[in-house]
Amino acid sequence: MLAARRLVLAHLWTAFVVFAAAAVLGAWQMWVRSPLAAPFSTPDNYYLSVTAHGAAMAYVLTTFFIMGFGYYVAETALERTLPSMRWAWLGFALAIFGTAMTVLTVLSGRASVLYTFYPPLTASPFFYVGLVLVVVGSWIWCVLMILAMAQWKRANPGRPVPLAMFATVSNAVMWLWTTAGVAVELLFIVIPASLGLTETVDVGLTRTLFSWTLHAIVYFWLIPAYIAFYTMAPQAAGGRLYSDSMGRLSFILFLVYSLPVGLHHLFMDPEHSTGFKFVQMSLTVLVTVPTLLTVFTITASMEIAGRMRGGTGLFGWIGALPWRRPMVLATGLAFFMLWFGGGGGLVNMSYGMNAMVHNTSWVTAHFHLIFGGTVVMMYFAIAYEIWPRLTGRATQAPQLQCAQLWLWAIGMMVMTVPWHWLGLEGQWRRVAHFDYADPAIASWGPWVDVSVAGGAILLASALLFIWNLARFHADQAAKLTPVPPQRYAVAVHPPDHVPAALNGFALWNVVVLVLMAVAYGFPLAQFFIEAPPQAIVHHVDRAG
Amino acid sequence: MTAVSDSAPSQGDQPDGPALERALKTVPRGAMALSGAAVLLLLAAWLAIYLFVFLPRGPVG
Amino acid sequence: MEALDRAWRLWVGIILAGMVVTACVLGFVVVPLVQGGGPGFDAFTAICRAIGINLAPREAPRAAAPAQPASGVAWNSKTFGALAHGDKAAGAKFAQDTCIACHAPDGPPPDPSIPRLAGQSSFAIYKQLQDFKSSTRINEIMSGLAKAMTDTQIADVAAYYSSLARLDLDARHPAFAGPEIEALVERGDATRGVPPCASCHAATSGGPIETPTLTGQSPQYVAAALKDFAEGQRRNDIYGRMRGIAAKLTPAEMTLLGDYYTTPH
Amino acid sequence: MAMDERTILRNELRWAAGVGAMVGVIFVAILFSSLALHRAPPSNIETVDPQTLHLAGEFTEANLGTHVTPDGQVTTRIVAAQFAFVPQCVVVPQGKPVTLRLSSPDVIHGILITGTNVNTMVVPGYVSQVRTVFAETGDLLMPCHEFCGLGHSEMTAHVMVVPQSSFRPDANGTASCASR
Repeated sequence: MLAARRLVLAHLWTAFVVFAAAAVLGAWQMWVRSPLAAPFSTPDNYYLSVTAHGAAMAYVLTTFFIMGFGYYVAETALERTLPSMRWAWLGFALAIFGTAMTVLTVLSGRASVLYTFYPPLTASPFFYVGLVLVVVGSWIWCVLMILAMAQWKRANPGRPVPLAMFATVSNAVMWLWTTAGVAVELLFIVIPASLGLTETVDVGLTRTLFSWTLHAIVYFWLIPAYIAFYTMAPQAAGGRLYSDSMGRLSFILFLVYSLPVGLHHLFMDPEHSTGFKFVQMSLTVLVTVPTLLTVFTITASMEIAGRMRGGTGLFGWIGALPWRRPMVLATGLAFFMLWFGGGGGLVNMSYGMNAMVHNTSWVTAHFHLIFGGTVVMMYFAIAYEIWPRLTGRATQAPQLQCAQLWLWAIGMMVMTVPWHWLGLEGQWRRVAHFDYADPAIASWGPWVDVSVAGGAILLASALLFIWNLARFHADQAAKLTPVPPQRYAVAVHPPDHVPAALNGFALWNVVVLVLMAVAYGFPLAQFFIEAPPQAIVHHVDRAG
Repeated sequence: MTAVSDSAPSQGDQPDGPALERALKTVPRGAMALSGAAVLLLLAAWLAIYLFVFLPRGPVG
Repeated sequence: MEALDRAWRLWVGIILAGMVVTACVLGFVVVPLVQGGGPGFDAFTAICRAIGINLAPREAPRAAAPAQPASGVAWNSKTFGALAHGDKAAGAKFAQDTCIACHAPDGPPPDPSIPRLAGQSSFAIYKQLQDFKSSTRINEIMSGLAKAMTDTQIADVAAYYSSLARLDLDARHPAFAGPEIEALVERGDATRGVPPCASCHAATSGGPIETPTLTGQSPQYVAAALKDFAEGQRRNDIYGRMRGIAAKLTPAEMTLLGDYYTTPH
Repeated sequence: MAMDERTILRNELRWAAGVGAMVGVIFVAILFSSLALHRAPPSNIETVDPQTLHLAGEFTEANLGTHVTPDGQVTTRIVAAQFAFVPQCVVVPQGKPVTLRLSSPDVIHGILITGTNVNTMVVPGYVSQVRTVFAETGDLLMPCHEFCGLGHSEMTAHVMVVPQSSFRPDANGTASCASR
């Protein structure tokens, strides 16, 4: 049994309980903004719910899952115990305390500013401080991951770090870079404003700092899914990883290109010039490369498995894959939804084309497909994969696990296909209720109704997921003796040696630094060269 | 493969040498075809939106 | 291995520099030069604009009508500073002599058409007095009184009344005004483009700074104020937002909104 | 081994080249639309004090709406404030270049105009400027698309695109929905 078993379970259960609650809110939000009459429908409740749903999904589910899974990978892939259990628990405690503080503040109605903040709207300081504590907890995790890899490398000189751990550390390094933007925004601008220490904020500066974080955070969420693609899915399918080096290169490219591209969230903003928008658009184009490389490498790995299982012909190997195994099924469904989500993203990043869809339901569809469709789908699969090893109990009903994954994919598609259409029609975002009596938008009603059904299916799937996991802990669950060890996919050619560039991050940190200086140097400096007029803080937690 | 092994928790049926070698004779032709088709479709979809939605909606900037 | 590592560093550097230079040449030179032709920028101005340095002369408003602001109050550090220095005790003394006959600190006003000020937001009191003073709001009695007040006295009085306990603090009694009014207050009416009253007139709304608190207000006063806004008798709301909303309300709704915000008897 | 490491690397590189070509097509199409068809993100780093927006300058109440200069340039000025656009309806001519200029006195807002590529954030402290040509006549919806507070959902305005023949500004060059 794992030494960090309780630590991992504590993180993952926290993540999934919060996820289930946020799924309830999400389904209710779909209902409220539809033509159907929903209970509790006031803007007050709606924005409270959107804030809770966003913060829970984007910050709590992800951070706790990534930390828990990181500890699991560190112990199983490196086959050694964590550098410090005490610090790991301290990080957990900080994050739990921060989560509780944030959740209670949101529920009290004093933080309805959505999870993306939007200063000069300013919530109760407890909301921001809680989130900062979650991030500080995750920084402890980052240090532990980097230390774990360093200790392993010292003990195994010249040997390539196992891919799963290499990817985990790439994520830890990226997260330290990523959180710098939002941390500066919160600590130096937003929290002082929320405490009443300052009366004004430089809105352009806060938006730019948040954009620093806003794209790379998505890759922070995504990397565990890619770890599963590279190191778990080929194994589950009974094949081999096509190329270990391509895996390393992809994770490095994520680290390098996910950061200097955040300005593409501000294409429609007046405080940045076309030149820097263009440069960051060009770099965003390159962010598609690691994903497209992954698509090929993983498809080839699956093809190996399919052919070894007797599949023939150009596409016959697809049918030969063991689709009843949750990890394999989830990989297929995740790639399917990644096609739609990635396609939507291609439109978003296309410079002028962003004007066609910015802040419409198109964007909501895009990130639900990437986040819900790909990221969370693989979180499910990872949970099903590692729960037997965490609990020492056997999977009882894999068909229920597969049904849950299918429900999730169907619900996600039913919800987001209408959103794409409505987005192109101009349906704007963050609306508590639409006036469907207006002839200009009356035709949207049925589409929104369809997406409500999608939300309901997603909720059913989320609850079934919790049920599936809970069953591992039930008394009648069969004990596994011995508990099978976690095995990660072996490459067709397992590497003996890899270049230092593919075995560590020293070079890549320099690259990130250079790219960030080019991409964000002047766009941030301009606010200090000639400070623009400031906007008055609008508190949502008190009058005035 | 039987249904039982299909649904067993994936302990990783370690691939054996000859089967792997046989598979690698054709791999990655299928992967190239499948992911190639997906990417081409993606490009087609992007171009369709570019030509038929974006461009007709007029200049901006 | 050493040679391989050097090769990696070299190629990473070359590829990276190539991409960044290409993107910069396109973004800072080619695109602005070609696009600058439209608005008629010269090459230097166009490139500076692309970097983020705006050299183009600021476009003067072409139909510059003389500014007739609805209110002369601006929410800036100067105003906040004046309010922060508002002296409650001095305000109380001033109110004792001038205000409390109509705006009692602890009871209803003698006439229901007079607003209750105890517990009102200091920002709202400050703005209304300044508006009376600058004649952007007119009232037989108040205009004269406010004109005689100094900025300091206005801040003091605002500090004094906002420090008092509001009468019947929580007076949301939807049953009294009916579910339709409750819906208007909490949900607004999208069909008419009326935002919820609570989106501005609630303690945690994060709306405009100057928005007054309505809870516990005299019903006649609320209904009359709405009528004045609707008819344009009163026009000191910045950017006419309250005039716009009030014009969309029916007289019956105005009366019921007054009832909603007051205390049942 | 049937396939050595070099073959795998070659296959990956071949794939990467194909992917690069596909991304290149998209990049060139974006560049073309930007250079030749004037489709670019609106970027006009121009500051204005949000705290005194209503007191002086371009965005005082009397200056808002559509104005035509004697040389025929059409400029529409709109203030986005919690929770209304001022004015709530603007009129613009079809088939002529129109410059939209927006600003906010309070918090972040944003606009899109349905069926067009008009889209911009309205950030307090800045003038957001969008140049466009409206191709079709009609009554278009212009909602606030960024969360600005509890009244965000009701914050919508209308853009009436009228044929040039019925776009008749008054003697001062002002055109409004009512006078059209």
